[in-house]
Amino acid sequence: MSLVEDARLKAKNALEEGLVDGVLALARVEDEPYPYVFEVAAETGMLELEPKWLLAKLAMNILRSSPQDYRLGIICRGCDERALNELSKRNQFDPARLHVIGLACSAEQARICLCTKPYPASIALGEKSEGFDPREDERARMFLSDDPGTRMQHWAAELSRCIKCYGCRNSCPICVCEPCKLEDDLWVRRGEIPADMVSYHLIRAFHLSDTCVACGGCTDACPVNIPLMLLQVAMRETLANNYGYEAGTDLERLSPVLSDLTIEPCPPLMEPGWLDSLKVNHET
Amino acid sequence: MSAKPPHMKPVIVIGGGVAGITASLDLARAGTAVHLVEKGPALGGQVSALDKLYPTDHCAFCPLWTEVRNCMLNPLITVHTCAEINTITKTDGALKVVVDEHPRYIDENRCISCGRCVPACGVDAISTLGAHAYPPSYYIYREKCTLCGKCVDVCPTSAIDINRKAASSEILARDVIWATGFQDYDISPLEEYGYGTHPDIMSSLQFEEWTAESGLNRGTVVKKQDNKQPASIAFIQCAGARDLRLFPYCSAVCCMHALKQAQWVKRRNPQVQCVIFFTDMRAEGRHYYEYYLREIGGSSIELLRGRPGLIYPMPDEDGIAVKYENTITQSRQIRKFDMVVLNGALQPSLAKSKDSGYSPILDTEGLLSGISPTIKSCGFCREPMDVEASVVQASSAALRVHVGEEQ
Amino acid sequence: MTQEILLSDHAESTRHNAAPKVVVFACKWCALIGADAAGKNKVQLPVNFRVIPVECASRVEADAVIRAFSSGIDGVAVMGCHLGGCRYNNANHRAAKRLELLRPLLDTVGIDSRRLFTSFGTAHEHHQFADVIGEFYRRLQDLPPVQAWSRSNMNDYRRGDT
Amino acid sequence: MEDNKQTRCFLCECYGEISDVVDLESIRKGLEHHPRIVSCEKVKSLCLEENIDELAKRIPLSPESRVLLGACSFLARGDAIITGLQKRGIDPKHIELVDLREGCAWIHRDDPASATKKAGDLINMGIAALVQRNYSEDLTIEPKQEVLVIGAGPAGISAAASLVKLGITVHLLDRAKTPGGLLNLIKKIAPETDGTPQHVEAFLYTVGNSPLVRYYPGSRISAVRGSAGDFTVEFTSGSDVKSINVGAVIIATGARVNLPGSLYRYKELKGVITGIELERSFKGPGMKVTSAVFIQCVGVRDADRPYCSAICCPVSLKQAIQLLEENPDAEVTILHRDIMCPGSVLEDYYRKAMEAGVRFVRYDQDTPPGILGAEQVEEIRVYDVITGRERRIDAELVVLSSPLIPHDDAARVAELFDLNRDIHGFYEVRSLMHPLETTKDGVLVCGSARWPVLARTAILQGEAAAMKAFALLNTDQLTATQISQFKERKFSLALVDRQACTGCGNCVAICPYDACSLEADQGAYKSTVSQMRCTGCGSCVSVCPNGSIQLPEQNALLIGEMLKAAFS
Repeated sequence: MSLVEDARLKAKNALEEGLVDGVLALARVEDEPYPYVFEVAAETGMLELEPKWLLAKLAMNILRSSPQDYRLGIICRGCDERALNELSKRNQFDPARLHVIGLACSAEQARICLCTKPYPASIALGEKSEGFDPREDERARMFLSDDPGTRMQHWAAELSRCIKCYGCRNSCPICVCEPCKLEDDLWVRRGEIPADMVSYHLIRAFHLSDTCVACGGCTDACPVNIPLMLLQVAMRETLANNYGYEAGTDLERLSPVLSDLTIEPCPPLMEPGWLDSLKVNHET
Repeated sequence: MSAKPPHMKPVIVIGGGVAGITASLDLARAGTAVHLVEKGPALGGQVSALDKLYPTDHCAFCPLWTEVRNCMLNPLITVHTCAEINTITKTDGALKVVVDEHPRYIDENRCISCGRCVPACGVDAISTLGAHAYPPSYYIYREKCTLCGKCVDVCPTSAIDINRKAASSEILARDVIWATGFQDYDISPLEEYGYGTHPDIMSSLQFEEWTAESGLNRGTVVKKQDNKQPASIAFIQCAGARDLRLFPYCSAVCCMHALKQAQWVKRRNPQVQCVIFFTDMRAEGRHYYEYYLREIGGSSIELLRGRPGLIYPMPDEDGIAVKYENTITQSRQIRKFDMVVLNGALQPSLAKSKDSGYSPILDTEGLLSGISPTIKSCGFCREPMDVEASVVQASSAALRVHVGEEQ
Repeated sequence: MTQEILLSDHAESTRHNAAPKVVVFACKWCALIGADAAGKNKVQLPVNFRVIPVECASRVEADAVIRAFSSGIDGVAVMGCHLGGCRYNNANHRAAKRLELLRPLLDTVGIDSRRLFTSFGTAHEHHQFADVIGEFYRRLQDLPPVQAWSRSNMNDYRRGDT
Repeated sequence: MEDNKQTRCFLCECYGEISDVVDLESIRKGLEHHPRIVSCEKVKSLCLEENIDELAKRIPLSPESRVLLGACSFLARGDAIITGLQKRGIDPKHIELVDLREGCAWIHRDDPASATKKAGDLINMGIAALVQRNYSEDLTIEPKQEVLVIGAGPAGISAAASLVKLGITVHLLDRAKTPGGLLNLIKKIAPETDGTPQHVEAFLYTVGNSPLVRYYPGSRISAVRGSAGDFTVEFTSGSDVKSINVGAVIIATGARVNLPGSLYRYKELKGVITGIELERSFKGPGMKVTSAVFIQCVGVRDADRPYCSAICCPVSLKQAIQLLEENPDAEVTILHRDIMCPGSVLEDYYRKAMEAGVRFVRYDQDTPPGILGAEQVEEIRVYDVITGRERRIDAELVVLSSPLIPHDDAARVAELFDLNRDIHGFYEVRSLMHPLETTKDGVLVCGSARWPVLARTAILQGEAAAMKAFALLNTDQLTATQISQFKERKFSLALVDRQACTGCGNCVAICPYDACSLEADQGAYKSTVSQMRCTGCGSCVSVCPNGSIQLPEQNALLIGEMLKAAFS
């Protein structure tokens, strides 16, 4: 039985057993993939798995706009599941109303998304495949090269093509704020194209510093094809090295940046020498 | 009307250190008027003279300067600086206290700290009150001043008036709280410590001033003799304390103080070798032992048990010889040090003013025994203790005075 | 076309020779006291720094630091109390961690993260404050001038101001 | 926001200290036609009494009037000016002090031109701050003139009795059935030389007979709400659930004695007992013994309990003296690593023990004493560090002196009151000058719950805690800005724009004082700030993704405008 049939079967069973009131997945209508909430078991025949479509934000909005007792199933990939964890940590929806059917991505999908963990915590469909380190991708290598000069050139050149369509913010599963700081003239001057590289992109990137689940949504959504997710790579590595923390993997653990050093110790900050001595060294 | 009506007569708090400040603030907040008498030009006492505080290594003035400011601005507290108690006589149900106020040549409410008077003074008798004193102002040290008056007309706000005379005021008080703290004691009578025979044998308070970050050496550790960096420093504990010839009590603060000083020396220049000669390393307060472990474990401060028998300047070369018994090898050894810090000889400040009319009752060790009916005492002058304990005892003394009851 | 606009705009914003512009977010309980003490002792300091007093280093938003860099400021210093010496129950721990997390982002886009100077070592004595500011200036001088920064510089920025 | 603020600007020459370096005249001219400045004057000095009188006359007391002072720093004479103006009725929140002396003139003497430019920028920053500054509304409550004291050990009854003397109603709540805490387990209080037993008797009498004390033995706290001046505490006392409303809480829950587990063959050999068991025998018929050995630092000052419990040495001294009184010709030895008897009273007690004939042997942590014997203790072998030889002491009694450790439910109580605990489990307190206050205003901690202390210190701490609680409640109106003992006025109180808040909870997680909390509001969560708890540090503002929480006195717009004005 192929992956798609297995998925259709699982969705049908979930609906028939009354486990959920609807299953959010892709459906192929006139040969075009659309996210669709299957509420009738028979329709699950049209359920599709390809292409990759980020459903986390959609699931949140469905749960918010549906009655309190409505239970939603979702066929979601690793990044969606991590995004849903982050959103439930931020009290955006009640996780008890969500039934996750985990779908593992293929190795080449991981290669496209530059995803290090292309599988959810509990895999219901497909097998776990090898993650892909973003630093190996040759285009990324220029953006993340060791020499700051080349990094700057690439980033400045790419970001100067930004048309400030806010696509990256709208597609990011974590960005739920309205009003958003990026629309506030104090932080990002209005009416300026390309968007001011430092204030627009770095403020957006830093807001996601400890919550980005590396789903690649921003890169996919960018009409001028700027690899925006690469902005997060260095911060995610810092979080992993200093705190062993990865966004979206642990529902209980809050971001280490929100607690003090006695609760979430961070090695480079712990030695008094680093901070206390006047000759504060900054070669981190 | 924020506070309940103040009790009828004010309370005199003698000593503007941490204990005096806390007692005054607590009494004022409870509604009792307070006269805080401090012999120095500004509040803060010994703690404001320290560089760092254990066990948190904070700068000493940090927890203190808001309290001093609260004290100065509190309407119920009248602060008398450069003032000392002359006599306390018991009248019907109250105490008549005569306070001598030494002349303060620079009016601190008019001095704008412009510093023009300092070069004008021929004998270098004018300086600021320390970086963070409150209120910020310059001060003329009476002992050095020759009353030449050169500084008077240089001052733009005419804040200097050198013919101010000493004044004494009389206060009818309900009670007196002694919070006079402690001071350094010259232990040259105990010759074996060699105090006074070598410039680099100094007391711990002198060492603190000599190496303070706000001091003239800005935190660098150098020998007094030749301003060069020392190779090794010895900290001698219980020098003068736990010693029936001088102070039978244990001064309670010096073990941790030595640890703190040694640790800051190591932190500023790790190659200086620090040795602490101790009898009992009394680190028993809140987080003190962790501080001890961090210092001993971390930065190689050597602990040697036992009191040195003799300390004397080396006859032929420069340096100081310390003769001690090494309990591990059971042998008597002599070791050369560049600097020696003597810790322990801290005298309660009360003993000196025995001559005041109403001599408070002292116990055998020169400490103010708390049992006298109308005189409450707190802080080091009653029992050697550190800052936290002094502050707690000050609040307790304030309570007992406020409710008017024996200690 | 965009490439040239970007670089030409930055021609004058590279102002290699002028002293670097520094904004100092000074914690009111420690660093501000150091700044005041430096003043009292008349220590001569480089002119091009401005102090913004904050209640605690934890009040400094990373967005404000980013905003400062985007409006052409060369260096931002955040100076707070000792770790363990904060009056607000270790609030400066989180400030230290958050600004520590800002560094890799600045490095990623090539803005040298040494332009963000954090000192949680209580520059409360005058000579310490002066040393810290002096050292930050030396470090900024020998940092490579930032060419392709944002297109904004100060006068262009004034356009929308009241 | 249409604003009708009229700002009056006063530039101080400081008798030439500022005007010699900074060209104030050019700045004054520059400000004359500044849209927001009504008038700008240059004066010789601002900080002397006569100047402040002059100044106050020229500032209208209307709510829109703002004052910009270009003078020296707050720590220099700025404080005197602002306090002087405040005494004359001008709200300090409407005054902005720009430091032109310590912040500009004195540190840039050799470059007057750029010093003047910098002074102009600093003034612009001051104007920006003055214009953008909003004001957090102050919350005023009527503090409840009642205090809850938890724990009836020496610290608790001392606090309760002291509060009674201050005329405050006390709710004394204790887990145990009878008051006295650890004192019930011992016969004499160490060191009995300084009158502590009489104090304890007096306190017990006051607590027992005063109408102001409501005593709830055998009760357990279940819930706590509110903040300084107005706490609501629910507890179960026996069978029924009670709820009381108090102004302050004093935690005096004390600590418990640690059992040595299997150290030194405890429980395995007869004759190896703990200090508590020895105390029980003193209360009973007493112990006949010819040779006894005390071992100090059992299960403490080691890797897993790296602290000194401070009371075990004085307690062992007391027990050794008592043993010698009951068995005059016995041999009592104390094996110790350091005798912790600081100060005068405890040092005299140490000397009194020596004179009574107690012998002291110092051992090292790495070579602990060995206990020999089949079923009954026969001999102790210990390496004496001073003499460098191994000593053999035959003894039939070994007393293990063990430390005080936090109660098991200390974590629960800390959770109820949102208190921090240090790595050993004792409650964390504020700075050196506020040793009994916790990070939560209105909640004080004293006695061994804070750190192991002898009864005599616990009593002092109880009185001090009572005095601090009284200082907090001794007013008809408790305002949120006046509470913090740190400074006379809190800088600012956080304010949430509930419309913009997404309920993400960052502020709730980061607030060092747990002032933020999430409230369900039509299905979504919104953050609210307790004005009493908030101290205005601003941690929440810097982690709020869309800036819906702000400090009015230093909001994001103010910082943004100051940044713009910095190098204009």
